[in-house]
Amino acid sequence: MSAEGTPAGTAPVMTETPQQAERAVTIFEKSVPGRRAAQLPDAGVEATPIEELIPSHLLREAPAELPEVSEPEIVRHYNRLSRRNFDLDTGFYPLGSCTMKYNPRLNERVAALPGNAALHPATDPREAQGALRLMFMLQSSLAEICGLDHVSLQPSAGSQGELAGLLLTRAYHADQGRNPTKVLTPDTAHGTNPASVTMAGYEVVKVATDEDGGVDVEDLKSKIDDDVACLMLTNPNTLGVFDRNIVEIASLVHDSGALLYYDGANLNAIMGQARPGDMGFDIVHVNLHKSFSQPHGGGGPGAGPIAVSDRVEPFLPKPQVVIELTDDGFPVFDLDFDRPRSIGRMRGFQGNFGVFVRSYAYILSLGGDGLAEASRLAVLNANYLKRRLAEGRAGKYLPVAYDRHCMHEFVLSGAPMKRDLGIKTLDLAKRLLDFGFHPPTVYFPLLVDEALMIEPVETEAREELDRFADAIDRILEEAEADPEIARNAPYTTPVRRLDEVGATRRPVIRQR
Amino acid sequence: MSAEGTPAGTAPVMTETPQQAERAVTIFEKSVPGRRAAQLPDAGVEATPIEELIPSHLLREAPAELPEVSEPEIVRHYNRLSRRNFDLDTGFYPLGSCTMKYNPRLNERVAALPGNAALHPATDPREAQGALRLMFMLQSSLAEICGLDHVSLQPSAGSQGELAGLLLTRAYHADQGRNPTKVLTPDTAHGTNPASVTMAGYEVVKVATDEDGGVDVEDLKSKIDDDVACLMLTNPNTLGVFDRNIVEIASLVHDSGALLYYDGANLNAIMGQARPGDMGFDIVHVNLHKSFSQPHGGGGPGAGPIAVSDRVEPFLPKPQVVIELTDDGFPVFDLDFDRPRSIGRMRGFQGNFGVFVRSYAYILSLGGDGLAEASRLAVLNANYLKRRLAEGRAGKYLPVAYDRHCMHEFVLSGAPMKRDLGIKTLDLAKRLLDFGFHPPTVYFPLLVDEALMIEPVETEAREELDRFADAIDRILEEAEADPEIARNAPYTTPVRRLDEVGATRRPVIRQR
Amino acid sequence: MAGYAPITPADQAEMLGAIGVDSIDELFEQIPPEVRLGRPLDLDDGLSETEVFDQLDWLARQNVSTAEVSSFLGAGMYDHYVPAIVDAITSRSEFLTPYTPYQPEVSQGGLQVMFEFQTAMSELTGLPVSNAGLYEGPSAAASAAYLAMGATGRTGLVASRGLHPHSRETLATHAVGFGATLTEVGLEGGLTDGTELEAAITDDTAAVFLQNPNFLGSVEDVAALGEAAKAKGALLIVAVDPMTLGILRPPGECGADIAFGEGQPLGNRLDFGGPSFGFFCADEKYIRKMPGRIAGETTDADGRRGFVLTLQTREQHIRREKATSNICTAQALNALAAMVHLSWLGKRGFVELGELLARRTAFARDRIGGLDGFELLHEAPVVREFAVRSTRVPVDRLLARTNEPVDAGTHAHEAGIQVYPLGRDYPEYEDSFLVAITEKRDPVEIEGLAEDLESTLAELEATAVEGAR
Amino acid sequence: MAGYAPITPADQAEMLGAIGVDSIDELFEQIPPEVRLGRPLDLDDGLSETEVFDQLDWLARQNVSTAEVSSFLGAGMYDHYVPAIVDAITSRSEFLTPYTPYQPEVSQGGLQVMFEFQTAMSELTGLPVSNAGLYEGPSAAASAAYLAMGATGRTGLVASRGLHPHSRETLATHAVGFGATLTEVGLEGGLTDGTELEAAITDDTAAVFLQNPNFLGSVEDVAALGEAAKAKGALLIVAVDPMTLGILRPPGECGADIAFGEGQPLGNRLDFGGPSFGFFCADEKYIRKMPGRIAGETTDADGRRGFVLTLQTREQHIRREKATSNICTAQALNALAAMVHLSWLGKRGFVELGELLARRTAFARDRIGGLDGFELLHEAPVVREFAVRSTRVPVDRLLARTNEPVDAGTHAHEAGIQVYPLGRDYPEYEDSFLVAITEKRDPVEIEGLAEDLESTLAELEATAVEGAR
Ligand SMILES: Cc1ncc(COP(=O)(O)O)c(C=O)c1O
Ligand SMILES: Cc1ncc(COP(=O)(O)O)c(C=O)c1O
Repeated sequence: MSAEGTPAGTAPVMTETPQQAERAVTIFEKSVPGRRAAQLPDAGVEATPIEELIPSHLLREAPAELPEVSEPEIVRHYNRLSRRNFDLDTGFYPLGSCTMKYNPRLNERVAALPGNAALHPATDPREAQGALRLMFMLQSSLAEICGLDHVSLQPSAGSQGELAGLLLTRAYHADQGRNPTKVLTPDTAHGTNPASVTMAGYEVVKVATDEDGGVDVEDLKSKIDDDVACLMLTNPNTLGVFDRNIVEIASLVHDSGALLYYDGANLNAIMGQARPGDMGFDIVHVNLHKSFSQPHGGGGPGAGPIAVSDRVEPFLPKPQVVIELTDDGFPVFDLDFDRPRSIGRMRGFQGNFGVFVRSYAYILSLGGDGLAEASRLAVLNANYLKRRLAEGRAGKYLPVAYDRHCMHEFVLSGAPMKRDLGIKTLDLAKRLLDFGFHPPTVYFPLLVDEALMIEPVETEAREELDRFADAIDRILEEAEADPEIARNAPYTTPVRRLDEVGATRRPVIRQR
Repeated sequence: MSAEGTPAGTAPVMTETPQQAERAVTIFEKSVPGRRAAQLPDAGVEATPIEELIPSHLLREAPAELPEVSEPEIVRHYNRLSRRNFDLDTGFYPLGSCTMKYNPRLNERVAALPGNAALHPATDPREAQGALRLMFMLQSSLAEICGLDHVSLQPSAGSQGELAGLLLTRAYHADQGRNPTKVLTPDTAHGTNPASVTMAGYEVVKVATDEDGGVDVEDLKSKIDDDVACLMLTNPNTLGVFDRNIVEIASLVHDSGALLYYDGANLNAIMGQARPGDMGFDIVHVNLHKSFSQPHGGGGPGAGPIAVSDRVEPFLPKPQVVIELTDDGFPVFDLDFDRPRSIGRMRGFQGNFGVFVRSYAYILSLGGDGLAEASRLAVLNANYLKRRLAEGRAGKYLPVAYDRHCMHEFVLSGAPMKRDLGIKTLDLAKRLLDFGFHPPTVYFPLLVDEALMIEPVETEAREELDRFADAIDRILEEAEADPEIARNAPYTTPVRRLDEVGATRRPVIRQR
Repeated sequence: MAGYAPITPADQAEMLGAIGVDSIDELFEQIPPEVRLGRPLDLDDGLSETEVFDQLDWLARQNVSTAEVSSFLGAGMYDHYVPAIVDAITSRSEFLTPYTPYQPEVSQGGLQVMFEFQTAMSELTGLPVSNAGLYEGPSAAASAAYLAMGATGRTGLVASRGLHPHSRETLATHAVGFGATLTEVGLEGGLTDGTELEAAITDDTAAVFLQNPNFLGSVEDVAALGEAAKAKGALLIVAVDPMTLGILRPPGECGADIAFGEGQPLGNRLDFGGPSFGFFCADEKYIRKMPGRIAGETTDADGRRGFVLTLQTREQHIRREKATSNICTAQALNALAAMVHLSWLGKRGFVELGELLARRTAFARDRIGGLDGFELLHEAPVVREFAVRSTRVPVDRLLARTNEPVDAGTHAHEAGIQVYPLGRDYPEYEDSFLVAITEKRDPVEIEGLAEDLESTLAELEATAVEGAR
Repeated sequence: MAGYAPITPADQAEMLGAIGVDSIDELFEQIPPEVRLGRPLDLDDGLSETEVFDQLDWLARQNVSTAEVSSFLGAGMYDHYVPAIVDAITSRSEFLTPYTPYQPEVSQGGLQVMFEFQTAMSELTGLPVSNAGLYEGPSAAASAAYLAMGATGRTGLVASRGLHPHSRETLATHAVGFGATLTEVGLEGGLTDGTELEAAITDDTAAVFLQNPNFLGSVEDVAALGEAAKAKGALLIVAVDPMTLGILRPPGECGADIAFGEGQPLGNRLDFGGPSFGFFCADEKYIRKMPGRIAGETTDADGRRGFVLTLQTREQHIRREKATSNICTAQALNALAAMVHLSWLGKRGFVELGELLARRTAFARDRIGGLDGFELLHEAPVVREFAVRSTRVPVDRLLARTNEPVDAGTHAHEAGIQVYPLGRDYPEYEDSFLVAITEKRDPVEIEGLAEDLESTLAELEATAVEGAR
């Protein structure tokens, strides 16, 4: 412990926080030969030597070097590790484009009911009616929210939804005897969009952004032709603004014979206000771990259901959840595998059901009005914080990238701060950690220099937004006096700034 | 944030840890008019004005000033608060006489099963067979462990078990037409013993401790007479040593017509090794939150079942769980209220059933051999740590109070440390906090000057004991150089040393 | 290696070596051989986690819980919905696994929770002083009696029969130790008989116990009844159901010196009766006579706000035989659950819930009181529970159960009507039962109860006629 | 105020004032009126927590889960016992609620878990490089194909029919986008047909996919089969069931270039098929071609050990259209569950569990293969799952269910036999089904399955005779 004694009443001088003093030790390093946690039931059958059951050349010689630790040690290890994470239940987490909204504990409770958690995916549908009904009702709810009638819950996350959507696009065109080769994406698109395009065998063509933050319609016109399979849009886009020309864009795209794809990561801005289907989109993916409150889990699990228009429906992945009515009008749910034009499976079994339970519970809790209100408040919070950051130092050093009312998020540029104060967006982000805030998304979208992408979400209190704005101001004030403070931040986190370059140069990615 | 910038690579200078910088704010102070978390179902019946249902002079005028906060704010508030606690899953917690053993999470899982957690206490016994059977089996297990055939699970904790035991003693004597007025307790007894004696209407008479750490038999002889209702013993006692004269003591007590009461707080030392019943005890209380792994919950809940001999059985509290066999030999369990000589109820309903479930799960997990082994390892750990602390500085400044093999815990005296280094046991305890350890029990038992009572329990690893011994040595080494360090400790805890005297002088015990 | 212990045989050998003994047995030699248990305990061997789970799961399925059937059981513990955040917070190891906050510097979480809890209970009861919680309701009655006797130097205890039978029985048990005499006062029309009460109070009466709502569900006029106690210098002690305090006048405004109660309805699951907690609030002048833990606000060496256990000179570990109570380990985690639930309900939700209970109860009381074969036991105003008399068949037949043990899965069908028969506690009301309402019992379920009562009565009368033939 | 939002009407008014607009609607004016939804969403209104719980509890009770019946379903996901500490740890908000560790200084918990997980999977598979997890097993197959095509510049994919049907279907779906051609190789005696395999591999074969144990439960001789792939310079990609790796030779020692699999058996509940996770391990030379997140060790500014997301130049947020994969949000929490479960099993427990599975499976296979009316589909060695042929009645009749919806409480009785019919995936094995074993299925339950099969067969044949009369 690096504390020097001092007379009571005066604070001690410390060079490390208690957490910093506690060095990282892995569970493997805590292993002691002979220790164990698990006691297994005995087999209750003859203890035949394994070699008599399986030829020895197919057997393992040396056991895997898993840790040897007792249960109390495991619990302490992971409890202590957990405290080295910043989480949503600790403080403000305005990570742009990620919709870090509160994760209701009710959803965890219902997902854990044995009828859900212990349900085998291969259970006969007649014995999984509750699960299939829930999936069917979630599909219907998402269809209503997206304004597109047909939903597949299968994709495991947004990026898999994108890939599914692009494979649907391919199947749709092929069905028409066409084989376009290009997919248009705005330069503001999230990285998963172009990556998915390539994996779907298409060529990415970038479309420029106009001064209003929307798609540059002229550029679009110049690039759209019958070799274009689809245009992928996020609307509101990653600049947090709604594309005012969406109607014109949709008709341009449709006239060319292409489909319009909606990246639903930003759906939290418009629930109950406007629907992608009504804007002319043919395919939408929804991130249940964003707008629909599935916890982010430190990087998943999530789910990326897709909603599509009639003309795309025949190609949806299989199996699909379907409803039939018995003669006495009683609904029975089933899995339909008999879909000849389907693109097939994107993954195993029926998708991330546990996520469906949570999101359906969320939809039931809020209801239609509640979802609409959530979007309204998300937009209110974003515009309020944007306003607060337009004042004083923030206004001077961190101008908003496209100055108009934003939707649920907005993007600032740290360029003037870098120029005038000599601290980068990264430095600001790291210094925010010392103030107990998770930084916004940084350096994205790419077309904004030194970008800071801020999404406050509806579940944050106004005081929290004010505290965040004040912290930004304090940091800029500090930087005016001494930029080194931010450049060397953070100071109080479990570890300080980490050497990422070194990590990549000599990768150490497992315990040796 | 009180960190000064410094060139990267060199540590910053901090005057406060991040947690210290975060000042205490209550949930009431976070209240904002109009905020809320709960949405209630609507009544679904006529909204009659309450005054029409209940006369208005019986109604409340102003609502209670409960906080107005949203659910995300509540979760953050209590999550952040929780991190201001040191807990057993964070580190070593050798609190003497409290048996801070690992709390298996399996036990929490089974206690939470709806059949247990949602079972109403007034459920017809024929519809609570599982619960009654569990209680019956726990009773039988405790009877076997204590060596006394009859068990009541009713008492809510050890101290209520003591009071129940003393009321049983009274009933027993009254039944014999006797009315003794005194209860003997050794000067090493825990505070609850004398307190319970008074509440049972008896007068406390102290018995001295001999140089071996046991009851001073001569002093006992001089005090025991037919006005003594019982002798309360803890064995091993709070010095951690087993009373070698237990057999003689028991006969002295019984010959005088008194009963022998066993304070089971230290049962973790002798499970499967020796049984209070076999030592001649008539009444035993067991702390399920100590030897039987019920989590301590920051100060409860616990349970203090009592086991008694045949002659005391008729007076046990009611109701009692009983078994009957149906004609076809099928066991049926019931609650027996028809116990004319019973002392009656100690509390509401059937006791802390949720605690019974956890402790029964623990007993099933370990089994008879496992319980015996747990005690053996608890004694091994205690003697090992005692040995480590007999070396070097600790040996010099913190001599063991009674130097013989200990059982599951041992007591050191900080008197030489205070004399030679000028730091008190309290200072040592506070400095241990900076090293990430919970201190032992301090200043108890009372007859040891500057006492430190150390109980390492069987679920701690040897390395942990070594780290603790090393920390003690480091602290003494520091103190040799500069006693101020310990005197002003702790430095790194969420708050530093607190003014307890001021708190008592002007008590502020609620939000104003 | 067993019992979650990390000590390997190799560890053991080295540790024994360090200690300087050859075996662990050697350490046990201090126990005289004649009292050593020379055999293994007669208990089954230890089981794997999955086997233990299965056994306890099987047992749990033998119970008919409120998760399986629509239950109108109350009598002091109520089937309220416990919000999910309560489990999420109380299951955090930082709250679950530490012990009493003897070291305040590393226990600020638990101590601040106590301080917040004390504030909330003080707000609910309208009394300035609250402790951090006791075991449960009935034993809190005994603690109150002990305080009153100490404060008045008197030995008489007078209790209304409206006080929970478990509280009265617990008082009686403790009275033997306290050297107190307990007198009961009867009920009239569902309410404490004022004249009988006045007559029962003497110059040696230390305390008068009332309950509001009383055990029959009736709202008592505590202020009026309390005057008799005041007149004779006895303490007025009132047991309250916390969930009714959103709408009922708090005891502190009715002249109560002490208010206590069963805390279960606040964020605690039923757990077949425990663990829950008891709350205990009193007038300022009793602050140094309170039982149990109390957290107080203070500052640290650097002037930071902090919390500590305070007024500890009341307690057993300091005062020993002179302590105001023998309580040590209490129910801290249960009090936390209550605090989270109360924060979740909040200032408005807490009142709304009280109103919801009163309105649904009025509906249920009309519906069930109106069935033929049934009538109300009394007409006194109620909040969340009421008493019904069965006029044509004995209650035990109405609530008869098969003696078959409950079978997992199917018990829903075998389960009887879930109401509380009054006979055991009140022979005088042998023909009556209590019906309790919570926000989980909606009008449809209430209708279901009415129909179950009707149909069961019909069946019984049918078979009776059969029998007569 | 709705949706857990803390914003009061008063807050709104002030915030709108600050923004300088009169209403929230004004902020939405940027959405062209013609695409505004001029009506409320056609969804029910929001419900209270207790009502939502009741609805979902009711739905959950319509399912026949492994908590209700003894299930021998497997086919890639298995009913293992998940120790309680897994839930205790994964439910901690510090693990549950953050996102991908973009800010390593405040994400050391999650990053170190990834590093530990990578180590564990590398140990299990015997391959040096592991990522931090993918979505689930089958889509990991697609990721492997994508890597192989990039690494070899070839377009052919060859897969044994022993590979999980979902993996083959997922490969086929993705192949369209990848521009790959997929060839299947049949099984012979429960094992991949070596000659057919060799014939199927060409100079354009990018990868050969095997599964071990294969979908029929058979242990393949991966090393032997793999040689054909090596010979033609194709990558050998092996799908494995992690729970068998305690006893089976790891793919890394059988010449596999890539090993992947479904992670559910490790600490993840069944959840009707997800969320779980996929694991993905490879040879050193593919480290910069891996899909998904990878955590690496490094040091901080003061020299402290720390962990970061590394080799990010592979990923979509940097490389965009040139990324090695499009994956972003993955299954971090599920990988944590696996790591906790593996730590709990430990070095020895993990082997013991593999042995337990092999022995109980041998017992079950003898017992059920020996019933008349049933025979083993193949004699190949197995670990934890085996295939049985029904020789006298069609499998669909054997497993027939009533079409009645499941009724809460009573479904235990209606439930059919819980084994996996092979017909849909393997028309050639239409007469067969799979039986899977875990440590939760003890010999008594296995005996129960044997009896159910016998009695059901008997009933069917009896009714058949009836029908014939
Ligand atoms: C705009 C946008 N599109 C797509 C994605 C990808 O979604 P996922 O991470 O669920 O694959 C994200 C989120 O990371 C996103 O912000
Ligand atoms: C020796 C001893 N006796 C009695 C008690 C009282 O037990 P409880 O706290 O359960 O009332 C304790 C524990 O605090 C103790 O250590």
